[in-house]
Amino acid sequence: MTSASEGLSDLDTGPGRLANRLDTVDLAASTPDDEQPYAELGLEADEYARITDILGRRPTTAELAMYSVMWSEHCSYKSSKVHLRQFGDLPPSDALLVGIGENAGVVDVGDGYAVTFKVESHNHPSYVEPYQGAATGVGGIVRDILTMGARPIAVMDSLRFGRADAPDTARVLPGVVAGVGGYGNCLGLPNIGGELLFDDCYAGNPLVNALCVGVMKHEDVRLAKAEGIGNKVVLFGARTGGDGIGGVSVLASETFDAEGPAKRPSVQVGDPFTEKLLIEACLEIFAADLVTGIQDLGGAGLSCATSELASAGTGGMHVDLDTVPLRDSTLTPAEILMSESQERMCAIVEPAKVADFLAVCEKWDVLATVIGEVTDGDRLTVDWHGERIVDVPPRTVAHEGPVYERPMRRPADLDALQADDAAKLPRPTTGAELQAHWLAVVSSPDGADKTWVTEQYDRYVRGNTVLAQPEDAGVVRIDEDSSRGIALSLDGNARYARLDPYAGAQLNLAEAYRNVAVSGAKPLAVTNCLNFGSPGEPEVMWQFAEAVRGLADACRELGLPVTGGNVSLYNQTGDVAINPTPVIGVLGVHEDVRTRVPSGWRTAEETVLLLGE
Amino acid sequence: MSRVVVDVVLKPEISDPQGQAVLGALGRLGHDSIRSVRQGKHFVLEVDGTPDEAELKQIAETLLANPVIEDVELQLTTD
Amino acid sequence: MSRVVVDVVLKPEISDPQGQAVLGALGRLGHDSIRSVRQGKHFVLEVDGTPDEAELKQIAETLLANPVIEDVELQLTTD
Amino acid sequence: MRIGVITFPGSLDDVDAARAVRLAGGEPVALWHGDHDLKDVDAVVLPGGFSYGDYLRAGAIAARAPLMQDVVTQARQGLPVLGICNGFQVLCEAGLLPGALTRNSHLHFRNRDQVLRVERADTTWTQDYETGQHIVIPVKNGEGRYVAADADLDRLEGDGRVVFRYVGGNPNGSSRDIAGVTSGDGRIVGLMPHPEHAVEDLTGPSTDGLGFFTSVLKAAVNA
Ligand SMILES: Nc1ncnc2c1ncn2[C@@H]1O[C@H](COP(=O)(O)OP(=O)(O)O)[C@@H](O)[C@H]1O
Repeated sequence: MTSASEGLSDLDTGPGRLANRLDTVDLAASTPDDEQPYAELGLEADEYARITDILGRRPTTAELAMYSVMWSEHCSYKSSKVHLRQFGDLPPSDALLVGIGENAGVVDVGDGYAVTFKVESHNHPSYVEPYQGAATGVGGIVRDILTMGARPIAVMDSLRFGRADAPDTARVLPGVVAGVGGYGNCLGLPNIGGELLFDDCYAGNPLVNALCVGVMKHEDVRLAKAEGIGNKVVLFGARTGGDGIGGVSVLASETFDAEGPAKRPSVQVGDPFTEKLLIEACLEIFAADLVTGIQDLGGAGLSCATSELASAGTGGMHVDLDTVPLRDSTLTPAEILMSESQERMCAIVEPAKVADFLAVCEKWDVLATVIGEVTDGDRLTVDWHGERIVDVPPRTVAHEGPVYERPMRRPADLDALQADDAAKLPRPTTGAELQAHWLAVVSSPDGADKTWVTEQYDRYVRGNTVLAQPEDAGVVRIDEDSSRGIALSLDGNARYARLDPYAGAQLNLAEAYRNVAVSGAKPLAVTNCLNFGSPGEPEVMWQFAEAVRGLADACRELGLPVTGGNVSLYNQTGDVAINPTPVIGVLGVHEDVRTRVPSGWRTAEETVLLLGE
Repeated sequence: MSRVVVDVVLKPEISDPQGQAVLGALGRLGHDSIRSVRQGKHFVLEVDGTPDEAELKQIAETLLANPVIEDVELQLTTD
Repeated sequence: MSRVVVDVVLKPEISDPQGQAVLGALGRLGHDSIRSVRQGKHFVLEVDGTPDEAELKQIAETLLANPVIEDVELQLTTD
Repeated sequence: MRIGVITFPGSLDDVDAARAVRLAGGEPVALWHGDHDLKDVDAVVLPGGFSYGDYLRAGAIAARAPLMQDVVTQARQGLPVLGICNGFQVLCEAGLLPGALTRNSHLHFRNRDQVLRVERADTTWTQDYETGQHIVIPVKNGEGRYVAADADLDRLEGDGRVVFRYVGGNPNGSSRDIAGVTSGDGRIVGLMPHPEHAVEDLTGPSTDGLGFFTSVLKAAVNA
């Protein structure tokens, strides 16, 4: 398989292209028949035809790069969109301040406070470089929360690996745990819970799902849109390097197979220290009301941030790519647009506020550069060395990508699987057999003590953690005077989902809901991370559709909105998909965290009651 | 007995936040002539008998470094 | 421009759990001829103009290493 | 009483330290690493966190911050200073306290509720405890292994400068179970565990950490 980055380097030098000649909009118009390596970049022939149609000419190299990353499964949700609509169609909830579609949903938790939370996957990068993959996963979700205007206040992580005794688990697990801890601890975010499970199906494709939650006042909610003609586009945070180029399409949207180091590394090294400074700088910038719109740079980097900001806004946008601070001067313009270098943000700032904005960044040692402005009209344009290399309608890049109704088929083995139930297993008949059963159950790694993991996470920082491990839900105080707080639980059960994705997703939701409720909180909202195999497999698509339908139906029943989430497809090794793994997060509110209920027996002679059937 | 030194450095295209932080500190301390700093790892191995270069290379490249993000340099000195 | 390499190693009397862990892993992988491993830091500095050796020595000994626990070695190469 | 809490880039437990000062009855004063202004405080707390990402060595870069020059000067003249975790690392790097803090012997970050024995109840920061008292406060660090040459350790012990020792398990492999040390005059104290995380029943394993902050307030009154 050709990686996207190899495909890209062909772009400027490959056959059919004038070597070393910058591919401008004018050139594209005058050389309509030049062949372009769209397939290597992961685009289908009809997708490429649609781009040509939209532009009325062939795309330039830079435009092709932008479309290819933004139309990848990871960024466009092209296979999952038709199903996810069910979440948007749930009855409106009074608690929902900002719904699906923004970086993260926002929920009213009372007293003027709003909470935003979301889970995201970083599965494939964590297999390639466990420490950095997991670390940058945490970094990415924290920036999503920050982007909404909130101060991030806690993280959680849901992890799945191959068998506990598999040799590769010994490589991947410690690295992932150290990465989650290394990044979260350094940001000063308490880890308030998560999961650690083992199954053969994850041996070549571990799952690393990270959740972040943030809090703000209602009036502080920020959105990702570019408004106000003449307003400046400011890029701030780390310099742009060659890392992660093609990561979006190769690492997240294609079946993973280890093929050794690529020319441009598709793995990034996280810098939590820079992210911590970004957080503090952003919060100061929000408090001083210095931005009109803001977006973090995640997958698809600048391509994503500029096109999404412009697409959601009222006008167009122009960017001068030469102004982007680089770590590597050899990057081509297409690479700069695709780079996934971490710890970067993009803000829209009124000209009169630019000086103050830059001053806050300087105080926190954060590099900030004006790279463009909001323009009249409705085009996103990008210049390089004075020549136009991108001229596109931003909506077509960011929000109007392809949408597929993929074929679906109920797995052929499902009837047999469901029929083969536990009642058929032989019962232990002797004491020795019973003992063996009991030992097998208590020694299961899934049920084992999780202290080895949780001790590597700081749960005390910020001084507001009311409940964390070993509790079923994490509880955090958000106001020291009123003792108002929130509860969160993150749960998944892939075996249930494998047996029946509809009921399995519902059971997952019910578990997270119960965990939040028994802490004494009122459940308010749901987020999710849907980890599945390849959407090209009809059986996988069926599992996916059923899980979404189950989750949506259960949310309707419980009266909860889904505020956002993440879809991770292509989780498979060779032809074999992982078990369908929806991971569900439920957020609840505590009017007074002092009344929270911890689990476990506390004092002698308590009465034990069993509720339910 | 021989001594083998293995230096593990981040590939040039990979960002090096540690080196950046050191560079920043040097600037604040007035050492303006330092233009860049990269930080890597330095391993000193003591090996019994004559070292097997192929084996050492394999150790360096698979255990001491992650080739996805790091390069290695090997130096052998026999006493 | 010159290149300065600074290697920082733990003083011999300070225990090195990272080196120990590597040695343990090597043993488990069957590399029995490795008798000891110590892990240190490796810095590569790029310096404008002719480097001032005294200044570099001071940087190495006071910032890059903590003399309470570490020793340094400096190597200069001018291009 | 005004107790300064320094924020370095990457400080994390500065809000917690300020809260602890407040709960103990003092007035927390925010200090900025890049200033040369100690704002006439009566004592200073260097909080936990990852100053400068703990890159290079934990505390190494922060120890060279502008405000640290003022802290060093005034501490040598008797200003009480408490270094918690990263703050302890900064104090060692700045030469205000002996020894060094290195990578935990098990190589992992470790967060747990830790029992400490108070070895010296006559420092500025520990006079509200009893010698030999056991207290429970959280420990959380990746580079908390206290080391020094054996002769230096002997001297420290001889001079009675070990203030806290880990009891019931050493969380990071520190030499001689040392969790915290003091300057010769008992006014500068550094320790790896976090007293500021044990000041409220709701959020901490105990309220045993409050004593640090009530101790210094007393000292300031009596000064
Ligand atoms: N990867 C993880 N990250 C953070 N906390 C975790 C992780 N895995 C487990 N935990 C926490 O450890 C505790 C025990 O987990 P677990 O054994 O799964 O409990 P239970 O079976 O009761 O859900 C819980 O508080 C859980 O939140």
